[in-house]
Amino acid sequence: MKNFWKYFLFLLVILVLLGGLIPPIVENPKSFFEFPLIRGLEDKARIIFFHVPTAWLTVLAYLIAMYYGIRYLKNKNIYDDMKSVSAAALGFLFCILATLTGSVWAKFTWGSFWHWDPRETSIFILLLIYGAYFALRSALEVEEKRARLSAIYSIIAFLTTPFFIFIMPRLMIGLHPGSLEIDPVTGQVKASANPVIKFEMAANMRVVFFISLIAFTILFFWLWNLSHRILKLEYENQKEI
Amino acid sequence: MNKIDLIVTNLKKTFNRRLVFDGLNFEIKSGEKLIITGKNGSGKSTLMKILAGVLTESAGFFQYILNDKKVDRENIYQIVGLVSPYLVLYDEFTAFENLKLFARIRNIKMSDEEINQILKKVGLFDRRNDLVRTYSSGMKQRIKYASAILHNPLVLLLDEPTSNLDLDGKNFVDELVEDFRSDGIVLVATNESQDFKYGQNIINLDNFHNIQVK
Amino acid sequence: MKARYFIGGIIIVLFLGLLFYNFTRTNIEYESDFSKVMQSGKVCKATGVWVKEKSFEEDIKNRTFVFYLRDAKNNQMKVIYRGTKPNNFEIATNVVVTGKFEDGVFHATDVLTKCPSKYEGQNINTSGS
Amino acid sequence: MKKIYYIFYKDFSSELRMRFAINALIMFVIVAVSTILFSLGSENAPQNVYAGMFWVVVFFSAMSGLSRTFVSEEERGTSLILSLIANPISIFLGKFLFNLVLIFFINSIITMLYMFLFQEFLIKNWMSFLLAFLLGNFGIAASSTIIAAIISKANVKGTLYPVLAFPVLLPLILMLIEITKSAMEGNPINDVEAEFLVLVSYDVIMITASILVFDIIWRD
Repeated sequence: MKNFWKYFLFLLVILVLLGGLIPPIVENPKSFFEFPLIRGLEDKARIIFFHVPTAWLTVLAYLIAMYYGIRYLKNKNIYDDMKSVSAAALGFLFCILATLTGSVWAKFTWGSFWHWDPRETSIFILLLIYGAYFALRSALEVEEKRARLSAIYSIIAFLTTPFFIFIMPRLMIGLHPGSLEIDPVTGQVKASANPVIKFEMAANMRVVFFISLIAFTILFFWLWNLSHRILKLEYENQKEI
Repeated sequence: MNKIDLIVTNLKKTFNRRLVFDGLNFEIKSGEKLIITGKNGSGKSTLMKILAGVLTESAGFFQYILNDKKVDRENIYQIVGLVSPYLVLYDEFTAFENLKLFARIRNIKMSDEEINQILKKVGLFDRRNDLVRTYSSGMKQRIKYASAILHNPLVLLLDEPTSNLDLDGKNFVDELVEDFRSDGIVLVATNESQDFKYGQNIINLDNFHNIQVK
Repeated sequence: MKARYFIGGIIIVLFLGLLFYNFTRTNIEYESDFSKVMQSGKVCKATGVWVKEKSFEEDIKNRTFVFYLRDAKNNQMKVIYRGTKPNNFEIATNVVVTGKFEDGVFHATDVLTKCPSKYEGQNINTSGS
Repeated sequence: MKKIYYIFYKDFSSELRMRFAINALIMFVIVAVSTILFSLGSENAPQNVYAGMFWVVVFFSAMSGLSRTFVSEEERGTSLILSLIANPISIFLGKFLFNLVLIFFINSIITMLYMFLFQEFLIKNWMSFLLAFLLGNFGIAASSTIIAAIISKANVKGTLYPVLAFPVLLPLILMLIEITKSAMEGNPINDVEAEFLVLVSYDVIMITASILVFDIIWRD
């Protein structure tokens, strides 16, 4: 079953596209193939199947890039750096996708493209970190040096991210589900419903959501695998000349 | 009397996909002197920098063993003195100020008199209060020697030792290598045949250059 | 060498832990008691529910937006915001205003609205909004 | 400890002779502050805008001056002799100390200029402002020193520095702005206790991480 993963991925993507886009949204869902209506969201609710997985991959890719960066520092194996940089490149791509899908959606739901909501701010900072990472790489010509310094930068930049998690809610209130809000009845500050963690999502939506999450993750690993193998081939090709 | 060993095992250095050398193996002990030679670009200076602990090797390893104890990478600087064409001193300071600073940073107690002694030895005493910026290339070479022997190192790494030196300067190097502490190691990287007299054994880096990587 | 990374790692983890402990311990200060807001005279973030009965006034020419908020204890407060009405103000469950209470009015520099965020059906009666 | 001091001393006396950083820094501060002055004209901006602009000027002056310690070594080729006379940790800490003194000096100038030129920049709680100033300078010096070390090995140094440093320094600057706002309103120090804890954690984490990774950066 050489191509098992490819077929499996194809199947999942079809399922997500059909499952995410076709079921009608109705006031009182009766059959399994109808999504509940959420006031203020309506059809725009479908974004969750595509936006959340890209955001998740942005973070996952960063962690993978950093992990292989550290491995490079340990073993000085240039292939680890290739894995690291291709994960970072894909992460950057998904980061841009998450930002765009999010901000288009925000325009129609919250009124403007950008609100500096904590999570919008954190993805913006992640975008900056990815950008800085590639700016640094392009300024370093010697391969070993490039691998070493970009790995170190990824570690240092990563260490500042917990601070944002702490700082953001103090500076601004969250619009995303899962961020802190004030309960209208009791007046207490609490974390609002988080559809990802608390599963406050209709059962059929949850199924599509998780299939999508899995499909995107497989897609990421497939792309990552391809791109670092391409880099490796290019490298070996050049060495023979 | 100290006992120092330098063991080099399978040392390899690549620079931007280009192999500099690979599979370098040798071992030298207290009192031995070694010549390293090879064509331009064969990695003599690179090897010297690696052994001075300021450049990292790509694979393999090297180890200084002082009195049966391994020397930590971070402490190599305490036992090594390097003279290299790549060495640049702080040219906004005078020769004396440079040496005084180095002694202080190395945390070794040295009186001004002792520093002057070293300056006399390398023949810079008369110009000790001039900024290094105003020095000729030969004088710059001499001040490098002063900074390399300031802390009385056990290992002396000389990369192109006689470049830019006049006859007087060459005699100084001859003397320095000849009279170098009997428990120390001297490595000389050179292509000048008259420098070959400094050591007993010769390693030609060209032999470690053409090995294909699998 | 190895020991250094170990100790350094422990220090970093320790202080990250401190950071998170600190985070869980302190409340994020959204004042939900309007009587305190009215007394303090400081810049603060206040939160409450829009009083629908008193509606709102919008002055597009001067770009001001006036409405009433009430807190959990039913204290009501007049809010003047120099700006336009947020898009989904009517369906907001909750309004957060940043500003200062002066001369019997809350002068807001920022108004944020929170919308229902549950990805569930509406058969559960969402009271309060 | 002595080694660290003498590396600092070397940079310090070198700076006195060569003026690598200080002249450019002072000019930068004057230019930046007068630009703000001109752009405001006679208008009165809200108080908290001044708190923000204060740290913005601090951030950019740090970006224009603090990379010099490493970049000048690398450009002149003196980093080889430096690594031959000291171990990486002392080098890092010596350079850090130098940057710390430099940023304290320059930020004191900025503070004085602000107090002199902007009536609205009125600190009511000096205790909390000075403590933030102290911890903030330490954090800025720590992060910018390690980023400067990375930068010094790259080809384009000048433009890259703020790009790399911004995401790393942002949490620090945001906290400092919050504390300064609170200090300007005269709130007691307890109000911003949590923010101070964040500052301390930032300082400790950054300096520890820098010490751990510096020798990998430093050795070519």
